[in-house]
Amino acid sequence: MTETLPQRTPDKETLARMFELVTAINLTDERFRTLLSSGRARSTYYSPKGQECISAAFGALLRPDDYCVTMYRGLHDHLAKGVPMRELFAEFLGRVTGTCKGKGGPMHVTHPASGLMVTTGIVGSGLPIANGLAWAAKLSGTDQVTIVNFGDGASNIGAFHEALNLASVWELPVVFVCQNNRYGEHTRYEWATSASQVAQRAAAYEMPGVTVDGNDPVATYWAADEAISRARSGGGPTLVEAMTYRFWGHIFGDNMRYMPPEERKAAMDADPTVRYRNWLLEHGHLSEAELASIENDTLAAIDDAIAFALDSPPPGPDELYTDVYSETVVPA
Amino acid sequence: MTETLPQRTPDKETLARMFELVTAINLTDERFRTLLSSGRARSTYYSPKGQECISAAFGALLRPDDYCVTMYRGLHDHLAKGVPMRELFAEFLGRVTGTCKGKGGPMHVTHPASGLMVTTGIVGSGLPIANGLAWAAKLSGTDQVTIVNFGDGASNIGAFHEALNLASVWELPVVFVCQNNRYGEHTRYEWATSASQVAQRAAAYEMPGVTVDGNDPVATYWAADEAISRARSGGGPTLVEAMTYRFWGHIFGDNMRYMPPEERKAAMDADPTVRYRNWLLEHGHLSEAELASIENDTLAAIDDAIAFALDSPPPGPDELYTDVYSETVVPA
Amino acid sequence: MTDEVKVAKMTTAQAIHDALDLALAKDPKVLLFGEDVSDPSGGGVFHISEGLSTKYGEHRVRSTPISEQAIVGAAIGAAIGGYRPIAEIMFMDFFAVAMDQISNHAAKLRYMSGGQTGVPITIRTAAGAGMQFGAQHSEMLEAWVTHIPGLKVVVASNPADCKGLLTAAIFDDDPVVVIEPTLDYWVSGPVPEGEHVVPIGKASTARPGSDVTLITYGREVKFALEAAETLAGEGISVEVLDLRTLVPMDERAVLESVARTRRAVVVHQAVRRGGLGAEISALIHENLFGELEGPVVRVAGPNTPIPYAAELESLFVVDSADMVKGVRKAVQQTR
Amino acid sequence: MTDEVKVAKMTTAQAIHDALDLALAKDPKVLLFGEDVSDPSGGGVFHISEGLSTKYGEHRVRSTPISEQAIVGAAIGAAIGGYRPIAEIMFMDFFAVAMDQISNHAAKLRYMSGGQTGVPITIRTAAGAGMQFGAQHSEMLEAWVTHIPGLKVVVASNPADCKGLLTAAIFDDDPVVVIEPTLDYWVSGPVPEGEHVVPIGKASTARPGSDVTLITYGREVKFALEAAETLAGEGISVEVLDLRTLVPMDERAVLESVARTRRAVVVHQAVRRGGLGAEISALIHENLFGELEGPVVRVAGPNTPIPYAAELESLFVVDSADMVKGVRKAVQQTR
Ligand SMILES: Cc1ncc(C[n+]2csc(CCOP(=O)(O)OP(=O)(O)O)c2C)c(N)n1
Ligand SMILES: Cc1ncc(C[n+]2csc(CCOP(=O)(O)OP(=O)(O)O)c2C)c(N)n1
Ligand SMILES: [Mg+2]
Ligand SMILES: [Mg+2]
Repeated sequence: MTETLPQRTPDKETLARMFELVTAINLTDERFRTLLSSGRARSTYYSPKGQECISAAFGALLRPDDYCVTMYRGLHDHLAKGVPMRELFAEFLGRVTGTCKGKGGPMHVTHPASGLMVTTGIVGSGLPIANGLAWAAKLSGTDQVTIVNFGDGASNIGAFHEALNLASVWELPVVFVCQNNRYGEHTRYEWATSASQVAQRAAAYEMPGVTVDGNDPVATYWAADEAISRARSGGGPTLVEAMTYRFWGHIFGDNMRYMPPEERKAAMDADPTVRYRNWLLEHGHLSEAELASIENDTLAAIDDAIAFALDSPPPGPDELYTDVYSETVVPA
Repeated sequence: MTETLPQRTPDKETLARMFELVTAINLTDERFRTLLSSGRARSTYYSPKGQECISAAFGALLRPDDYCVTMYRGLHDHLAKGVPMRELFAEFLGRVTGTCKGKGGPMHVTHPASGLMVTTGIVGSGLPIANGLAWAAKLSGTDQVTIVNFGDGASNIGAFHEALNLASVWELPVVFVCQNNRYGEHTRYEWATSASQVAQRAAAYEMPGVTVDGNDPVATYWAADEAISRARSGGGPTLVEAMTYRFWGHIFGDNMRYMPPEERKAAMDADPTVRYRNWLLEHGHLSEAELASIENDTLAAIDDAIAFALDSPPPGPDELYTDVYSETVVPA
Repeated sequence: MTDEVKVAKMTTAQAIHDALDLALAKDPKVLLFGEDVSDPSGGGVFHISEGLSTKYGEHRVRSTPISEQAIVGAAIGAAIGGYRPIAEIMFMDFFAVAMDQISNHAAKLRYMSGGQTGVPITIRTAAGAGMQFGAQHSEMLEAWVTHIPGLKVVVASNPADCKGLLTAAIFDDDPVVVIEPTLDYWVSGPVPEGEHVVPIGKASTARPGSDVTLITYGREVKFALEAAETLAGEGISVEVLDLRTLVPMDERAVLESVARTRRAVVVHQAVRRGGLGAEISALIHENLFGELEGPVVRVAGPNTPIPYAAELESLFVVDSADMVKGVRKAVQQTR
Repeated sequence: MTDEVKVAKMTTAQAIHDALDLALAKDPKVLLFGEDVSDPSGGGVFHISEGLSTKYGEHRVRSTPISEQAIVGAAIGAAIGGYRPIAEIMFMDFFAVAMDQISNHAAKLRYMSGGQTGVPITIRTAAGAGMQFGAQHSEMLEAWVTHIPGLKVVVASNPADCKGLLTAAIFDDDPVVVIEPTLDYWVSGPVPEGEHVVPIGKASTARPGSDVTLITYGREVKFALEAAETLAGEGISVEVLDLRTLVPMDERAVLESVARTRRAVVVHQAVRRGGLGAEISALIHENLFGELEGPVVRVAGPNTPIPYAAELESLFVVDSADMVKGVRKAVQQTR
């Protein structure tokens, strides 16, 4: 898709699948922000808008039994890994029908049936856990791959380092996916990070590291494909850095004053969903009718899921005390 | 000193100073091990024997007002930074005349008067603190340099990563000295560390990194000189990896079965103190009389300090309760 | 407060800003750093330090990478090097990634060095549930830090004390953990202008009373006052003691009050098991056993992680109704 | 124990080895990892796992880098992936570098996932003073972990219980912290051969008595028994209750015993302020206030870091003389 670089084009099915995922993320985000500003629902919300192509590319490649670990800014990863919208949105809204009965919330979505194993709110802490999942798969002799998503800011925390080293010495089937959106909360990448690119840190672990345009689903697809294939075939871990941008700042309600307006405008003008749609159309991969059909179906599914979530009750008071231990209920 | 590499020779005074320090470390270690095996004293003891040239090289270059942070295996660093032997040995033996009144012990020697600011028992934890000392010096506009010593195993812990990144983005006057003795406790370097050399991790922080033969005091001297000068002149941090070997395993009493006997024998046959002595003699830098005089003086000082320590009383019971807070005594 | 002191209405966030501003102005050795604290990165995630890096320079008010060990470690080193650093750890749950620097180093270096290297740092942190931030951004972990000898710990219940305790912490020669109830940042109240110090180690009687002493701290003081008001209507006179400092605790104030009322209720948001309430309960029983009408009642969080759903979260959080129940229980007990 | 069970004399270290060996043999899902644990690296720093990697393979018994966050994280992930990992953290003081994985993840993932992802891991760790290892290698930090909902915590007082509790921990479906008193590794006693399980949550009466209940756990049980013997000579009959499990605590056993003796002394090595003794004290007062002859007496470490000098360290450590004093004090109290 990056016009200057000649590259292979995935098959139509894959292109369509990625468009479905990009669309699902893009439209869900739109709906969510409207829902929250209208006051019809309350949620802690870290918009992933701008980063949708990364999840879509990985989502098109991963199997349901592959493991995914992600973080508070995780809606795009959840959707791309196949977490069902109804349960997912219900979890965001704290309803008993949610993936975690409303007890985890957006920062802690878990859905083992679709391979979404952990969502953490602690920067960088998913990486060591991803190693464990990968180790389990390796010990069991399956060819399951584990991917773990994290931000550029997370590349400066201790857990990142410990995890990449261990993954390398143990040759684990894991893909470390750094979604570099140029900010950690309100702090610019350069202020916090001594490496020009996060991917260059892979060399410290003698692990392949690659930087890719994360707003280009096709480029990201091939980088993801290489990393996933390497992990699946016993070739060990890879660090993939996908360059991207957050359209809506850190958290819903962010004043975004620390983001230069020109920078943000440039990113939004190059909306990756729009670019991808245009490219698919221009190059004849999908017709306007096909694209519109995907969009309509997606929107219908989202609206259904939001209605489901809004109609669902909160967890009952007893839920406060369950799931603390494997025994059913603990005394208060 | 490494015969295959042509290199500059430091001036005689420096060579003599390094020999003094190497001798002090070597002989202290000998005396200590005898003292402990004879049962005349008890101490937690991590022998630095084999690593003496690294400390000597840095010690010959650092000023008293430069800061040093080190760790449990720190006797060589303590001596080279100028911690007075009497107080130092008394601290090792838990006497009230010790640098820390016997309350810290070998793992926690502190002596601000000689710039020895922190000795920690937690692997890697000295590095973030060294940054703070370096930051203080930078803010104060002095040209003090901070060095922090740690092992190869420490290069795998989170604190290492966080500290090197911060030092780089803040351009701190700090030298990270990795004393790579090929083992972390009983585990071989390769089993634990994904980088062939620790120094190659410097690139992840866009920081200069260098590997040097840490058993060659002259080579280490020049590497240290470059790193210290860089820090002193505002050029920021450096990672120096000095290759070495521990003669006596991890801790006094170690059965050392995990160390291949040939490997250990080879290292001991190339005893760096002996090699340096011979080299000084062969190349006419110091005469036998000069060397022997240094050795005799050192031995006398060590024996005096050991006698002082052995004769010193333990801290009185009230010391249990003091120094918890800045207020004199806390209630028990 | 004397008549000369001017008082302004401020939010807690503003009161903290004020304390930081005055401390930075007063002593060039005071430093402030943490994630996002400088102006190019928005002046702190709660905008508390907005303007300070512009005023005092980015060398003194500095944004850091997301590296809590490096943050606390740098504070310790700079303190040993002669400074008075204030390190910000965004949420108290993140103490978990920096506990080694906090416990093994900040708290112990003075002792281990035989008194040579004190560590005059302040660690500011936001804590507490009620914002639907879930299990990893809502904890009150005062029990961890009050169990570590060498640390002092303070928690304010109102904007004025927030300013005064923070100021005391910054100029204290020991490491002080300042716990700031997150939800209180937007709560306002009267705050003395200019330098204002609330001494470390002194509790305050938030409301005098004679039937029962309700001992608490932080955000729960407000609810305790509400509970006391409700109970006054039932003829129960509640004395509300606001601890303000958790270590060193004002044991005298606690014991003096309970000796008078002969009944005590201890309240905190943190989970009950091993919470600070147990320590206070033990302390009171050890000293006043024969004088009590009944055992000390603890009102605290349930022994569960903090749930996300608003309905469950509000059940988790101790409120004035829970305190009313606790006080009634205490009052029903008679020897 | 029935007559059929053979008993062998073993050190605690051997008993732990035995438990690990049997668990690894029984269930291929059991894994053991940590620093130095495999045979090429000496089979553990205390040689406890010697032989196990040779027997079960280095894929199951594996040495790790010095990376405690990575160790606990890998245990959590592998547990969610279907295994029963045992992670070794060499000394409990090093929990400080891994508290985030322990507290924010191992303990909470079951709850946060609404029950979907349990974390059946065991974290083994050596703890306690007495070896002159100084302030950073000697702490008992049970107060930190017992305050974290979602964790279970056990501490054994003898080799047999060490084996039995560890076995129970490994096969428990929740994260269990197993605290092993370092000095006890070299202490020996009778240990049942073959599989031996001591159920989690059950205290044991180490010595029956009628005048006062001494409640303790871990290494202090031995000294409590010595103290009880001494006190028997003075005509004071001490019941020694060995908690064995700290969470979930056997509150019934505690309350049943104290209800009988009407006097309680709680003992631990950890520092007094905020120690688990406070929780036990509060618990007893809350439940038995009217039946007690006097307040629960706490015998615990002073509120200081742990000093290096042998003379100071032995002052720091609670011993049987301290317990004797505590019991005498409890007995003198009469309503
Ligand atoms: C250990 C820890 N420190 C601080 C925070 C607060 N925090 C939440 S998100 C965030 C920024 C993370 O930036 P990045 O890794 O780049 O991810 P992004 O939010 O940009 O996707 C911070 C500092 C946290 N959650 N955990
Ligand atoms: C955080 C932490 N984990 C584990 C230990 C136990 N430990 C003490 S020394 C050591 C080995 C360190 O190896 P290295 O860094 O190479 O230093 P060396 O001892 O070889 O000089 C370990 C694992 C510790 N002190 N701190
Ligand atoms: Mg980012
Ligand atoms: Mg080493």
